[in-house]
Amino acid sequence: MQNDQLALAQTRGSVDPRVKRPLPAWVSTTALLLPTYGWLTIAIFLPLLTMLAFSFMSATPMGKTPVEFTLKQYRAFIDQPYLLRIGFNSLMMGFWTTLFCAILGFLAAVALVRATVGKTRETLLVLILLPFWTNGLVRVFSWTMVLRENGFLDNILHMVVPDAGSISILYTRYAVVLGLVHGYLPYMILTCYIALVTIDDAIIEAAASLGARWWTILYKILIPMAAPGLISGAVLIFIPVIGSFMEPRILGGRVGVTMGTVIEDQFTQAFNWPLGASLSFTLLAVVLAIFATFSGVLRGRTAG
Amino acid sequence: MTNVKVKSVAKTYGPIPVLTDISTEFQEGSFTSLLGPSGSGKTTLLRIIAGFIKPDEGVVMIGNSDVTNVPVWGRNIGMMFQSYALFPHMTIAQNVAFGLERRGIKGEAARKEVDRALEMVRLSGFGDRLPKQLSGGQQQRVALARAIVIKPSVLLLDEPLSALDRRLRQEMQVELLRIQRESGLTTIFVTHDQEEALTLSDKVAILDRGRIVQIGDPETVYEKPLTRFAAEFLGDSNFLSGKVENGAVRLSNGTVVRSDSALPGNGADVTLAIRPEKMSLVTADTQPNKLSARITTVIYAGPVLSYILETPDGLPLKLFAQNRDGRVLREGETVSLSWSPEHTIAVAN
Amino acid sequence: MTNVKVKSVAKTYGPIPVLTDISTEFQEGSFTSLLGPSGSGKTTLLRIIAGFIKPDEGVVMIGNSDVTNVPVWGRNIGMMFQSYALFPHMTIAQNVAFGLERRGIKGEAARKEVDRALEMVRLSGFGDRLPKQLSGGQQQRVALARAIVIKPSVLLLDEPLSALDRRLRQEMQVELLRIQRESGLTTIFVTHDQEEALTLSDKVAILDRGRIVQIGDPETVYEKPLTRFAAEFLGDSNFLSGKVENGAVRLSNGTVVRSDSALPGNGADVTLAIRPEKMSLVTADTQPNKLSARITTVIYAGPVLSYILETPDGLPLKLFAQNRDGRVLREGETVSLSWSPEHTIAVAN
Amino acid sequence: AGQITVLNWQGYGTDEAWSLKQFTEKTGISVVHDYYSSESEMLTKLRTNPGAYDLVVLNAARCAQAVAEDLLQPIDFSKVPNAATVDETLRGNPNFSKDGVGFAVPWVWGMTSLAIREGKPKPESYKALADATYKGRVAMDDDAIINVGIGALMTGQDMNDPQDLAAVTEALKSIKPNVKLLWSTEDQWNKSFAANEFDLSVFWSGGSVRSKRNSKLPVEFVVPKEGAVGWVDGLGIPATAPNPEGALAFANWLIDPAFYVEWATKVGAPASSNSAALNSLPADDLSRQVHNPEYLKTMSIMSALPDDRREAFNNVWQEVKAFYAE
Amino acid sequence: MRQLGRFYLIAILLFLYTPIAVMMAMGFNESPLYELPFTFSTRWYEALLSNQPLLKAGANSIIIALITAVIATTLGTMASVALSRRTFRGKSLLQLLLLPPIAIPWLITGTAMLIFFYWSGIGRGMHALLIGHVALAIPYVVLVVGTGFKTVRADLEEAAMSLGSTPVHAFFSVTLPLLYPSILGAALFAFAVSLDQFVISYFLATPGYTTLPVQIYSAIRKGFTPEINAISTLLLLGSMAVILIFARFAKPGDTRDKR
Ligand SMILES: Nc1ncnc2c1ncn2[C@@H]1O[C@H](COP(=O)(O)OP(=O)(O)OP(=O)(O)O)[C@@H](O)[C@H]1O
Ligand SMILES: Nc1ncnc2c1ncn2[C@@H]1O[C@H](COP(=O)(O)OP(=O)(O)OP(=O)(O)O)[C@@H](O)[C@H]1O
Ligand SMILES: [Mg+2]
Ligand SMILES: [Mg+2]
Repeated sequence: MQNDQLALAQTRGSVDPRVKRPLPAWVSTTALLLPTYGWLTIAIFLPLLTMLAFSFMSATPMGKTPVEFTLKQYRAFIDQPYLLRIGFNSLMMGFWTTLFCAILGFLAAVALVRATVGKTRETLLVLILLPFWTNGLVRVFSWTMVLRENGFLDNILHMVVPDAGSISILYTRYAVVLGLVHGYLPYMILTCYIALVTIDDAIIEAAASLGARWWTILYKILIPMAAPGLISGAVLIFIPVIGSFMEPRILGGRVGVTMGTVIEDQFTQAFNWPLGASLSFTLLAVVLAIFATFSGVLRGRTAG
Repeated sequence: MTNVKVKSVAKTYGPIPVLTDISTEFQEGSFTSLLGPSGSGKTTLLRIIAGFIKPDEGVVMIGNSDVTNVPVWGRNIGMMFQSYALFPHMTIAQNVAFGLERRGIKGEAARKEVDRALEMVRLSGFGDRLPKQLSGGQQQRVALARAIVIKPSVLLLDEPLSALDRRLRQEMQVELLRIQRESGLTTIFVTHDQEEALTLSDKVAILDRGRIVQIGDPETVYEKPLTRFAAEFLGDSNFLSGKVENGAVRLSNGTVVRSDSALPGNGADVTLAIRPEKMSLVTADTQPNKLSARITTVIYAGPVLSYILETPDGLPLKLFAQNRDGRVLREGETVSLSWSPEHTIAVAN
Repeated sequence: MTNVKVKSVAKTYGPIPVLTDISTEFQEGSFTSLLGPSGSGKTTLLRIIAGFIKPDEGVVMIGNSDVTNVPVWGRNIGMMFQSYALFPHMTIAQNVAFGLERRGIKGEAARKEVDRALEMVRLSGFGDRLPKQLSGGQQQRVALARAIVIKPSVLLLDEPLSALDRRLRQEMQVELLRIQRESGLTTIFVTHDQEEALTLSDKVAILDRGRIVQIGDPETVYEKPLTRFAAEFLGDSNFLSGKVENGAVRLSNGTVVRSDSALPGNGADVTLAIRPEKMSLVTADTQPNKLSARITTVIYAGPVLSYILETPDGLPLKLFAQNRDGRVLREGETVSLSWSPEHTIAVAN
Repeated sequence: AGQITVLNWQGYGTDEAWSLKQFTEKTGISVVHDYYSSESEMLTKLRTNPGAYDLVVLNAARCAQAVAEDLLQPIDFSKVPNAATVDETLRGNPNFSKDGVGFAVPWVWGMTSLAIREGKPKPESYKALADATYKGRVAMDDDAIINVGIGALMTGQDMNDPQDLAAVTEALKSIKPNVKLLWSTEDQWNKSFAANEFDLSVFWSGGSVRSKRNSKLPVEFVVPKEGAVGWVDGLGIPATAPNPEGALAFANWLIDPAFYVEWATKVGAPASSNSAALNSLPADDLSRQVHNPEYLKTMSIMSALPDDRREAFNNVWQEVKAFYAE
Repeated sequence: MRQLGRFYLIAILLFLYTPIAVMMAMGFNESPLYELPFTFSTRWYEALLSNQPLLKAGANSIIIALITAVIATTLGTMASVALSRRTFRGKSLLQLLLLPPIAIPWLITGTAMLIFFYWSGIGRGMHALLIGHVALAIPYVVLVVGTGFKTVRADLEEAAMSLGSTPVHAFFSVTLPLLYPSILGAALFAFAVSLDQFVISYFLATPGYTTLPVQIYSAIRKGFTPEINAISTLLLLGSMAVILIFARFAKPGDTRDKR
């Protein structure tokens, strides 16, 4: 806190000569960024670069098998066309999960901001985030309990309507999306909440005084102003979801085949790291492309 | 019928009463200025009329219907906020168009109205900027345009011109008045500028600590203030206290002052208010009211010179003189003041 | 030495030049008012002096040192923001104490200073509230107290009193001036209130579209404006255009007007400015300058009556008369105006 | 004395607390564990942690690869007296040795075949997986090698080297209407079976014993006429092991009849490679009934796969899964 | 409207807590296989008490998650300051670089880390675990805090500086308190990311040192018992109690005297 002492040493009525030549801005910017990106470089970027190198090899370079440079791993989508379908399904899974999270989470954030105050609000927020602290695997297994035939959901239904059939959705895509929405919803609630909580009441009142009903306020004021939150939330949900494998495997039954499980299989069973890595990097490229397009569209809209 | 009536409205924040038993009517198509010290409850009253705050007690009526429980968007009210409350994510044009769209005016028609409104507030060409790219006064004008463009039946303006320079403010006043007259909007206007209040309004209402102390047309309120507070708040005043004696007032120093106001009976205590511009420095023997005083300060204020004076027995007085020939009189000089009984108003304390 | 100098400062936002080549000096301990139309760059100039914006060109000096590259916190400057910028998470008292703490004043000493500052802005007892629980004017006063309490060597105030009623504003002006004088703060003060500017300041600077068009002591700037813009912006003016003829000016309608200003050579075009309050309605044959005009509007503005007039050949004129006896003259009457050559100022267009 | 580090699946025989206690009391050697969750991970850990492990449990099919990469050291069988009675077929498994030198002590063997809910018609052949009787009541093991193996057996091919992969693919695809889920862990299998989600499944012999005995699930292990998919796990000593002596002692303990009987009866285990150990189980023991040594002669045992074949197998299974998921 | 909002929040909470409630219930169910009908039993809690490795793994998880949350929140917030409040070249590239840690499946990142740490000599162990966990948590922090930054008015910092604050002090006294919901949320996420992280832990933990998720994940192959439910329940109730007590006694939003 060198700077603080300098400021404290400053006395009334004089300009302290010691702070006259501050560090140039780039120095402090670098100082702020260096720890994070240094850390990421060691822990993520360099390891991933290794993997990127692997993805151009014909075999995992760990054994004795001779490896050579090849691009064939990146041809997988052409050689094995069923991967395209899996990839598309994964994207759709990501899309639906993100969409549901966005709708449910945004509304929850709005409700938090507009219908609660003070301690109640903070307690509710913490209660919403807490389920996150239980193990994902345990949570997913618990969902199987709820969703399976004669599970909790059926039981509750049968309490009300004794001889209704089963409404089990376990081992369907609905179950997978449900599990994923459950697992990722808190991200969206929190990021939207953060974006919404600082909106000045006067702005909403202004809209109301101009004749806007609540739905207009929602989509003309709250959603655009909470866009940063929605976007961060979408990033934090969409990206991991299309690579997820636990929820699809456990809740999806035979339909639970996703890019995530394909990649996992390459690593755990097939021992084909190059293919697994190339699939992941392709996935990353697709994700980046989607977000680049998306943010371009967004920017275009706010500018116009 | 879009007159606005408030009946026995009261509002309390925690233990603090902000409005107490406000009852008044704002006639259809009238322009009313609301004046009052900072914190007296002006904004709160506007917000109650607009419907952002529910009064603790009392009723708000627009036209002939009780709207106390009608939500804001059902009241057809235009409000301009003291804090502007511009939509930060929309351009200026989008901000102004917002209310039009809600009224089903879109496309070319909306564009035209927006252009006209921006022209009115002298911001043509700023339509594509974002609010944060504007100066304070420019933002205020956008807020004004946004509230006016929808031509609501009731227009509530909370210090709409406070951030504007005098010239622009005068232009805006003219425009505002024109639109108000043309569309017959019932307008309630909070301002701190007494000149603005007096020149623009059909009615002036003076608020003090959550109560309306006087409401009437500008000349009446200015020339015949009912209370000491009103006399002091709207414009300046000299106050003279004394006892009634044979239809006149005898001050403590023995001077007898005549007033055209109705005075209480002999021997009663009474406070008289005299506007500083009504007093004359030039010795004119024709006036019955006279005092002698020493000039302590001359304040230069452009078109007007303010003289601060003191009578020999320590009574402070103020006098305005038109600055036609500069400082004719100097500090330290002793002068004789005179004024007419017509301008000697008896006020309540 | 804490005078403030700006030298050839320029600032552009994108393609829009906001300040162009500003050079001026604010003397140590002086009180300077900055006036200018909305959007003319006043706030930008203050922010450059404070150090929030780096000028594209030019140098800012405080005392004798170039501070262009010194960060804000190294300049010992107090600034009050047009938007108040109160810390929403702190109480009023904490807001005001913030700067004191940075200067090592804590505990009891700080409490005392805070109390005194709050008393000065008439907000004693509000210390424990949060900013959002205050009215607009109250918030503005907190911002003022926060900037003043630290007694910086340079005080920058951006429309500090715009949300206050006249009475409170006058009280604040007195307090402000007292503190400024006592502590010898170099103060730069943005205002839209000409009376405020004229009564408070040692110097008045008039800004137009990013340039300082005139700077000087209040009386000079008011009585002897250099340009038509200055004459019009600070106060009102009547403008008469004509050609110089034998040391006087002949208007297009043939009237000859005398002026004490230095006039250009025979035959040159010249614009004369006459303040409305300098003109007299009473026919006084002693004055050499005379015009006859018809009253079109009388505007009631409390202590002053404004008359809008028109000469037979269509020249619009304005005249202020002290409201001593009410509306003596009616709309439609034709009157004769007169004024002295002393008040007939030749201005640049 | 000293300490050894064992690399194994979790809960797979080597980390039973009672056993470790006995072992440490007997030899003074304490045992620490690290686990893997897939065989490729096991190899990766071996490669990237030289000097960290003393004993590793590896499948015969992986052993050859580890040996080829010099990750293991030869076993000094003289220090493993219990190895004397290890079944000949297992000891002779070519995957465990190179140039006649043994690189792993065969430990346990087991089968992957079918498990059926008691009371349901017993399948005669793997073709039953596609039988309409089990519509929506079949669970498959989510493992490429096993499934290709089963597909090969269904189509009468060599499980370790099927020539007609297209036929395998078709055979597996034909199961689709029956497939309810793909399980990947024993736990998942147990929970789903307990919830009555399926009747017929590809499953492990040892797993079925545990499910029946420990969890009282009504399950029966069936080896259809095509034979089971067999596997052997061995105990190898990494080339860089800091304490090979201790590792050998522990390996010896792991094939000791005393340990095995307790393990098999208390917990449920696959078949010990040590015939002596297997024979000391009570005759009515479930594990003993399931793991009939006769199978050792009839079943095909998974062996090391060349990379291209493994990749091909894997592609088959991915394609089949994608087909299931449609 | 307000009622509707509250009702909706309750519905969301019900949804979020459904599996949690099931998890808790199963911890008290006799059957290890989550079989119904429900038979009340405390056997899993009894078993848990004597399961030292599991308890130890639980403790390890919490310790690592806490350290991760602190480090990741600090670093991430710092980076967020630069990314939100400064302009410099390459900013969008740096922002894009936050995505790979989220986008690449953890399995791959974990494998890559294992190999790279081996090659570079970092090795395995708690330090490696921390390096990995923090790296995975940082992008979450930067994104969440970055969202917060977009909503804090910049003129407040200017006001603080005009009163003599250095940028550092202005950040701590003005921006930080206003960012506090974002930073708290980010820390909670970082904590959750670490607490739930098994893949990477799996690769980087050394023998004898494991975390709870690793225990769960490696146990699942053979079968995990409701002891897991028991310890998860205890963990959740414990943290809930701590947080709720904290929320009750710490005056929220009050930033009086932070020095
Ligand atoms: N961020 C910005 N981007 C673009 N233009 C800006 C920006 N900020 C200010 N301006 C423009 O710069 C000009 C000067 O602004 P400034 O705020 O200095 O005016 P001002 O004299 O303070 O006006 P006011 O009296 O209305 O507060 C205005 O025309 C404004 O629109
Ligand atoms: N949310 C609140 N909580 C507590 N007190 C409040 C709140 N809002 C306003 N007040 C108080 O109510 C009183 C009236 O406020 P209001 O905003 O109506 O004043 P105003 O007349 O508009 O003043 P100004 O001219 O300063 O804008 C003030 O004393 C203010 O402190
Ligand atoms: Mg107000
Ligand atoms: Mg400004």
